[in-house]
Amino acid sequence: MSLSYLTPEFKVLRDYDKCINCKVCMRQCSFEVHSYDEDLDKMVSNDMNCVNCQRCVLLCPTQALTIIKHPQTFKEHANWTYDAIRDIYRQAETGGVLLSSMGNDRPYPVYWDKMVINASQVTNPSIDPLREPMELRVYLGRKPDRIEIDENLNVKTKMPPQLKLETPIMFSAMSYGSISYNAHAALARAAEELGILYNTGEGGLHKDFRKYGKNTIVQVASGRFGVDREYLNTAAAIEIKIGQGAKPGIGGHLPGEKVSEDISATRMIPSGSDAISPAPHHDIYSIEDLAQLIYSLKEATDYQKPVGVKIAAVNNVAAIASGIARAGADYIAIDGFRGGTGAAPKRIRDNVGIPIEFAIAAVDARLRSEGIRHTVSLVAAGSIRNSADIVKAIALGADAVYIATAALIALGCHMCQKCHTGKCNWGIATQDPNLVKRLNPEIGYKRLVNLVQAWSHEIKEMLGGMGINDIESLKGNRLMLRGIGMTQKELDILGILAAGE
Amino acid sequence: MKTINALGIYYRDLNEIIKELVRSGEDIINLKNVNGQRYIGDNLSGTTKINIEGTPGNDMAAFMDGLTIEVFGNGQDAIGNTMNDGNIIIHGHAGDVVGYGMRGGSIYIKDSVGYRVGIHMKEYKDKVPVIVIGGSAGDFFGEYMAGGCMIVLNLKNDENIVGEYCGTGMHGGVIYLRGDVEDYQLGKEVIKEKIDDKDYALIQKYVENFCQYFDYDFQKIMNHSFVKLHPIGKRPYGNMYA
Amino acid sequence: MKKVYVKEEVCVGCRLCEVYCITSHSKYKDVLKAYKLEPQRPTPRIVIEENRPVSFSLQCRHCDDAPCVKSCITGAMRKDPLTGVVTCDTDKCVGCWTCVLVCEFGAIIRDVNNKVASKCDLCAEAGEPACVKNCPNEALVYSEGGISV
Amino acid sequence: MRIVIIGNSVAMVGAVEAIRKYDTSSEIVVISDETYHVYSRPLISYYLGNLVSEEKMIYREKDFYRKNKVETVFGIKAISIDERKKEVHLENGDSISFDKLLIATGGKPIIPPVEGLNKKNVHTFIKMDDAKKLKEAAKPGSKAVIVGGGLIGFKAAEGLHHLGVDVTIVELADRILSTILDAEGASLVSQSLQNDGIKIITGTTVDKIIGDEYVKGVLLKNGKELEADNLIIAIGVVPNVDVVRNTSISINRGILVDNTMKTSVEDVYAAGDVAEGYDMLVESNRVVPIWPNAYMQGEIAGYNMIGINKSFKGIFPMNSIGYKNTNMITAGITNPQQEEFEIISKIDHNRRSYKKFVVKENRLVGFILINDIDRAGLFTGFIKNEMDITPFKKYLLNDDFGFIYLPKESRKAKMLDLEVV
Amino acid sequence: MLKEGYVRIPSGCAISGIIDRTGRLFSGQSITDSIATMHDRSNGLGGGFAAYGIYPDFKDYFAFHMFYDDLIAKQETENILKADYIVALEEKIPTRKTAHIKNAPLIYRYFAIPKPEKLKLSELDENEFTIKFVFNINSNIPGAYVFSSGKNMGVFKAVGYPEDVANFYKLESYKGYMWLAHGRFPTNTPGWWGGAHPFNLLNISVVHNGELSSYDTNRKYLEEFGYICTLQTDTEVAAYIFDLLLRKHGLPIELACKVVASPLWKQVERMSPKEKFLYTNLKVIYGRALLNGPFSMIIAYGDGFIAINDRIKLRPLTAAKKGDMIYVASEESAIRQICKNPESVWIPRGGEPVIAELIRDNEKEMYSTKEVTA
Repeated sequence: MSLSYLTPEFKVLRDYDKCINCKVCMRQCSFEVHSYDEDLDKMVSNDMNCVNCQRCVLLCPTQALTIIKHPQTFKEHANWTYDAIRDIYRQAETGGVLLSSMGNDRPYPVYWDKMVINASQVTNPSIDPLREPMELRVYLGRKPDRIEIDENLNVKTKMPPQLKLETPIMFSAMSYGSISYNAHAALARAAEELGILYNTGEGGLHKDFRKYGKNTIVQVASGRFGVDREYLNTAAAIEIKIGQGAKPGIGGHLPGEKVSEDISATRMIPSGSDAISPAPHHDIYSIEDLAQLIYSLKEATDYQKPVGVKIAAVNNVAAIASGIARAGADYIAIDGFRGGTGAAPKRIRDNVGIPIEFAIAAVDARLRSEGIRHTVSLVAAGSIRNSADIVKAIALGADAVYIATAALIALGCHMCQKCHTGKCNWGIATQDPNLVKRLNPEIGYKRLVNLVQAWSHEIKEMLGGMGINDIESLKGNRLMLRGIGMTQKELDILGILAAGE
Repeated sequence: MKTINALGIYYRDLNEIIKELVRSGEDIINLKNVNGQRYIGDNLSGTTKINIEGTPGNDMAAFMDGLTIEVFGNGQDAIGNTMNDGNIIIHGHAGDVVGYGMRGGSIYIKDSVGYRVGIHMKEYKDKVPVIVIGGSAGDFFGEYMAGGCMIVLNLKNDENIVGEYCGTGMHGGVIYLRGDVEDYQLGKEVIKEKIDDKDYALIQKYVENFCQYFDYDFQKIMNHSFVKLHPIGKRPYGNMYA
Repeated sequence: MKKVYVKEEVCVGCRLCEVYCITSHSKYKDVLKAYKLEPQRPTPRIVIEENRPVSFSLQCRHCDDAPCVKSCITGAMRKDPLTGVVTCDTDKCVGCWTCVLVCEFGAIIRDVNNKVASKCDLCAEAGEPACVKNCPNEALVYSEGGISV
Repeated sequence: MRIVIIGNSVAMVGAVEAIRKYDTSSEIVVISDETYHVYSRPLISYYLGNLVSEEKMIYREKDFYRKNKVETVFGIKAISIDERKKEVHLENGDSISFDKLLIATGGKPIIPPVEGLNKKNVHTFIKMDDAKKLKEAAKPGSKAVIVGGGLIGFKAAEGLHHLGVDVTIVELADRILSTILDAEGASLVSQSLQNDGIKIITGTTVDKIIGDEYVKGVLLKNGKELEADNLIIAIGVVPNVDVVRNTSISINRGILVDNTMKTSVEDVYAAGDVAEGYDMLVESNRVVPIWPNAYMQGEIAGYNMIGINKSFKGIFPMNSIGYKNTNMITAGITNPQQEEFEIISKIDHNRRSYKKFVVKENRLVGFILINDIDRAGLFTGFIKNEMDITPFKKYLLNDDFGFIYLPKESRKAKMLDLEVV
Repeated sequence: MLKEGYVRIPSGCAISGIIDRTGRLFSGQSITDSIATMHDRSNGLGGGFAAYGIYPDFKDYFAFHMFYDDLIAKQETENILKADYIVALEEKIPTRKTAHIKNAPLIYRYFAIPKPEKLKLSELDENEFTIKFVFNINSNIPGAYVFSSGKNMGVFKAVGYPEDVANFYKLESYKGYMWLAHGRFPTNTPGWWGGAHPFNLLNISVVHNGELSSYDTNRKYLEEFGYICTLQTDTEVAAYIFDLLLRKHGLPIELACKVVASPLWKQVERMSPKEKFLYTNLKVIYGRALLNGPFSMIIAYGDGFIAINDRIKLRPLTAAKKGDMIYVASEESAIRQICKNPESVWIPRGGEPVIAELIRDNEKEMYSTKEVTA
């Protein structure tokens, strides 16, 4: 084998004064960075393999380890950066499409951080959520134009199915396959505890999790993995997955080696076989085909369950969303280009799609201008990082948000962006039973519950500050936002005023 | 047995009637004058036989899990979409995307089919989906096929038994063609082979059904050479990524 | 009585339990010092079994009817009538390994250096077993009456 | 109620501790011809070899009798029992009446009919006094011949070796430790002894003891003559049933007991080396003269004497013994000759380790572990619990064998104290 | 709300077309019944028809169909029209009140021919002259829109389901030899009638199902040839491309089809040297006229129509024949609705056109070779 031009990205610093040769680091590193050298009677590291997931750092009982960015440097070049050169070396060596994971890590502007939130002062009172009522419950689904009642005040309106959320946060689609059984177990249980929903992703619903059906959104994606009667009948809602923010226009591909017996049973495909979900559904090549599938699913579930559609935020998102609303979807989930993924071609992840902030604002505006905003719910996704992002998303027009990356971080993800290797040292994005068990669902679900509860409380605080005591009053309430450091065009798209205006 | 004149009945109303009957265990439902009504048999299970006269609309038998549907006419697009079990017999041709994501059951089509038939068919354990086509098939036949069995008989001797890109991305299952196919018509993930006795027995089993449904001479069909297409591996794109 | 139970489903095989067991039974009660300063590092008092992907640590069950206590030829092995904790008086123990012979859990470890039986004492001095306290994944629990699965 | 116990060893302790768990009022009287505080018989070889001091020989703390309210009648031998009158007669003419009686008189050495037994420095080796006497007589550099290469002889050899005595073991069988080891195992162990200069002569025994007042040597049956300053008779023990002779208490080799340790006579129990209890492996009564057995039988007897119904599941032979760094643990049937037994074994000469498992009808019935003895109790457990070992049989020889190889359900049931449904 | 022309609005659809190759006229009821069968392929935000042979009395006149938002727009348009054209007849297009058709603009038609002197002055032929007129009105007169400009034909369209649109325009009272219909599923609601299909320019009318991913490439290519794409719709560029290829560049229909649905390079490689040369250069020259993305469309050009799919057939299309009648539609049911027992029904392959023309002498049948007996 010829010389590889790649150099390590990270460097493991081991304080030998502290290292006790306990080998915990060695046992915990699936990337095989650490090993014990018998001759030296020392632990040694192979920096080349290190992905900086920090598993070893945190488990080392003597804090003997530090991982730093490798100081090795190329000649500084503003254009031919280290990353640019490295990618070329990798591709020249392998001839492969560069694969990466989790969200777009390029330094695009984060518009959440250019928006600030309003608070009441004097002219109307702030509300103290600790003492005063504060409602976060939302219902997702198509809202009829009006209520019809008879003379005895019986409701005559036939209500379309609604999804009840105790707080406007759901766990976004992550398939069993892309994440582990234990990760799913934690998400499902947390969703139940929180009175919200989690989403199976496109990899089917494990039989163990059928009991969480009322907190489950099942996905129907192009691969149709695990989609059968029971799957559709178990769920609280069905989501047609068209696209994903991290890789709009690109399909998914679970390599055969990850298709274990259990995944095989869940997806209902032979084990060891690639699970390919192409970008398009082959029965949807046009908007009326989407309508056809939406109604096929509604027929399948006797019009009892909301059918949502998830799309990636792309150039035409407003028009597409309008079409989806008119195609009969009960909710539309829009996934911005910073959304996570278990594996995506790096160039797609980094270059395709638009930010969720613009997408949600544009879609909300378009649907309102068409007078159909109430006929569909909007779920914003794609890198919601904290409760303030949620408040801003809802003020821009979302009904609720999906979180996935944040949920995984709560579960221990350290954003090493190596999900695609299947070697997740935190037991999240892996099917290796040695690694999966590192995520204890008992701990995991509590952490998720903590996170969502903490965020919910913060949302209440922010709502209270605005003088609002029901999340409904925040929806599309863009006056509660002001922009900082944006162009007029950006402000216009977001439909908000500049700070000070 | 129940007979319904579907003339002018909107699909939703028609399906409500059908669902009711199927769920109450009706053995045979005859649908007359069907034209374009969608989703017949959608997500239904049971042993009911539905006979359709006319042209049923798209997504017939989607998510179906049991039942037998016999169409005395042509079918449209997306028949047997994500179907789990059951049997479909079409006395005519069918459109595009037949048997998409189909996991079990069987579809017999007397004449030809359109594009993208058998895309993403998959098998799991005892569930092995089967599509038998009397005529020929369009492009992208068996694309991403992950399991199951498809047989194209080309009884009208069309120039091409299948279109181009046959078996692209195929990683499971088997396709049998009565006649031969040029290499350029095949996706790079499939290999063509002669059939062996085991294959022959399998073909025979399904062709027997075909002949019974459509009244063809079994021997005449079988007195012809077949080729077999199967995937090179279970991992068609294993080496694509760095 | 409260015992240490392991949820093997979430044991990550890191062996930190062993590290902390050693530490807890060291002179200094400090990981670094236990490993770096003590001339003879204490023998861990737990057994770790590993056959990937399954792993777990196993601590003395402090059996009600402890056969090790009954079988001990020197009387070194005692079960505290109040706490139920089974301990080995290493002053008395002669390393005959009869306890090893009779312990159905294989939970008694031979401290070969000192030729005495080494076994979990639930870190009686510390209040909570060090292995449980330091298990990074809560795979070890210290509880009364078993755990549900 | 008065409970009388004849014998002051481990079966007595088992009985007393069982009784006192539930009954603090009954009177307990312990009769022993020895005068020692209860001590550990197996430790006499350690004492002999100066590995353990006399104080450390005590098996229970000094206040054991007081704390357990036990009246001791020590240094006086019980010579007979009147089971009808419920009395024990002592050699000093006294009688002690009882409501319940436990006979725990242990074993006594087998003395072969050899010429010259009356010479000085002919020893047995089962009691403290034996050890003291031998220790006194065995000078460094002197020679000792041990007749019998069984457990007693083996441990005596070790003790003597530690004292700097030139030791020769004479064993009638073709190998030492023939009751617990097979040929492979014995050869491995013999090697350790021989490496230390201990001589082993097999296939013969002592024909005649040579010497005048003191032993000078022995003449072996094979005609060979050995010099000896001390001769240790270590052929084995038999139940010490002297006290029940001339009673209606049934005896076979030992005192016959049921699974509550009751003899054929109401209110009379027996436990320990004197008792012939149920052996679950051979499925019949048998004397199993081992320490843990004695405690547990004593305990069962104790419970039953105070009316707590507990029964003894049975026992099987098991031993953990060692010579310096050679350790061996054996249990059950270790060297069967019949074909119905399946043998799974592995010998590793580099590590000087040997593992042998004896399986019958998918049940483990015995094993030998030499030097690789960690976690031997797992196997003892399999025997005791009559576990079906089929699922993990092929892993038995693995170095890391453990619960990990058991089916998850049975493993968890065992480890988590739960009934797994 | 931005309407077509200011924002690109992709849409999905249902299409249907009928021709009686003998030229016999038949009422608009058939096409209405056909398209209505595919009600669920549209969403009520656009329906339309193109009818050929409906104005025999004015067959030499351009029949301009106009939407006006108000009378000012009408006045301004008529000023320009009457300055350049001799108007033989002007009238309100007859409509009837229909529940589901709302917010109708002013709808007028004019039968007109260019004034000879104006034509001469322009140095254009009457078609070019008329195209210029249409572009001028559509680009420059706010609130006015020419939605039909052919001879002896007319487009009728509105915001609504196609069956309602037919009812609104009383199509049952028209008789034509060729009819196209369209049910639209736009991804928003423009509320503007001009955005509905068919799109028409002179005698070319296009109904289309699908979305062209190549839209902007096609559009910029057309702009080089003087076309002004005012609508930002796929149908518009499709119509112009056919106008360019058929009328301006005089390509045979079959070759024009091979431009918009060109053979793949892999297929070209297998051709004979002569064909290979032709198709290579066709692709080289007209690469930017390839209509890429899913479509099935019907292009009517006066003497007949072409029904064609994209080359990898991402949209549905079924054809049928009975006697001299040729039918095409997105779904077979749409044909069966009006022709219960066709002689043959077939599903054309991707890029394989169904060409149906009025019968002329010595002409062979040109529709697809792929037939399946029904």
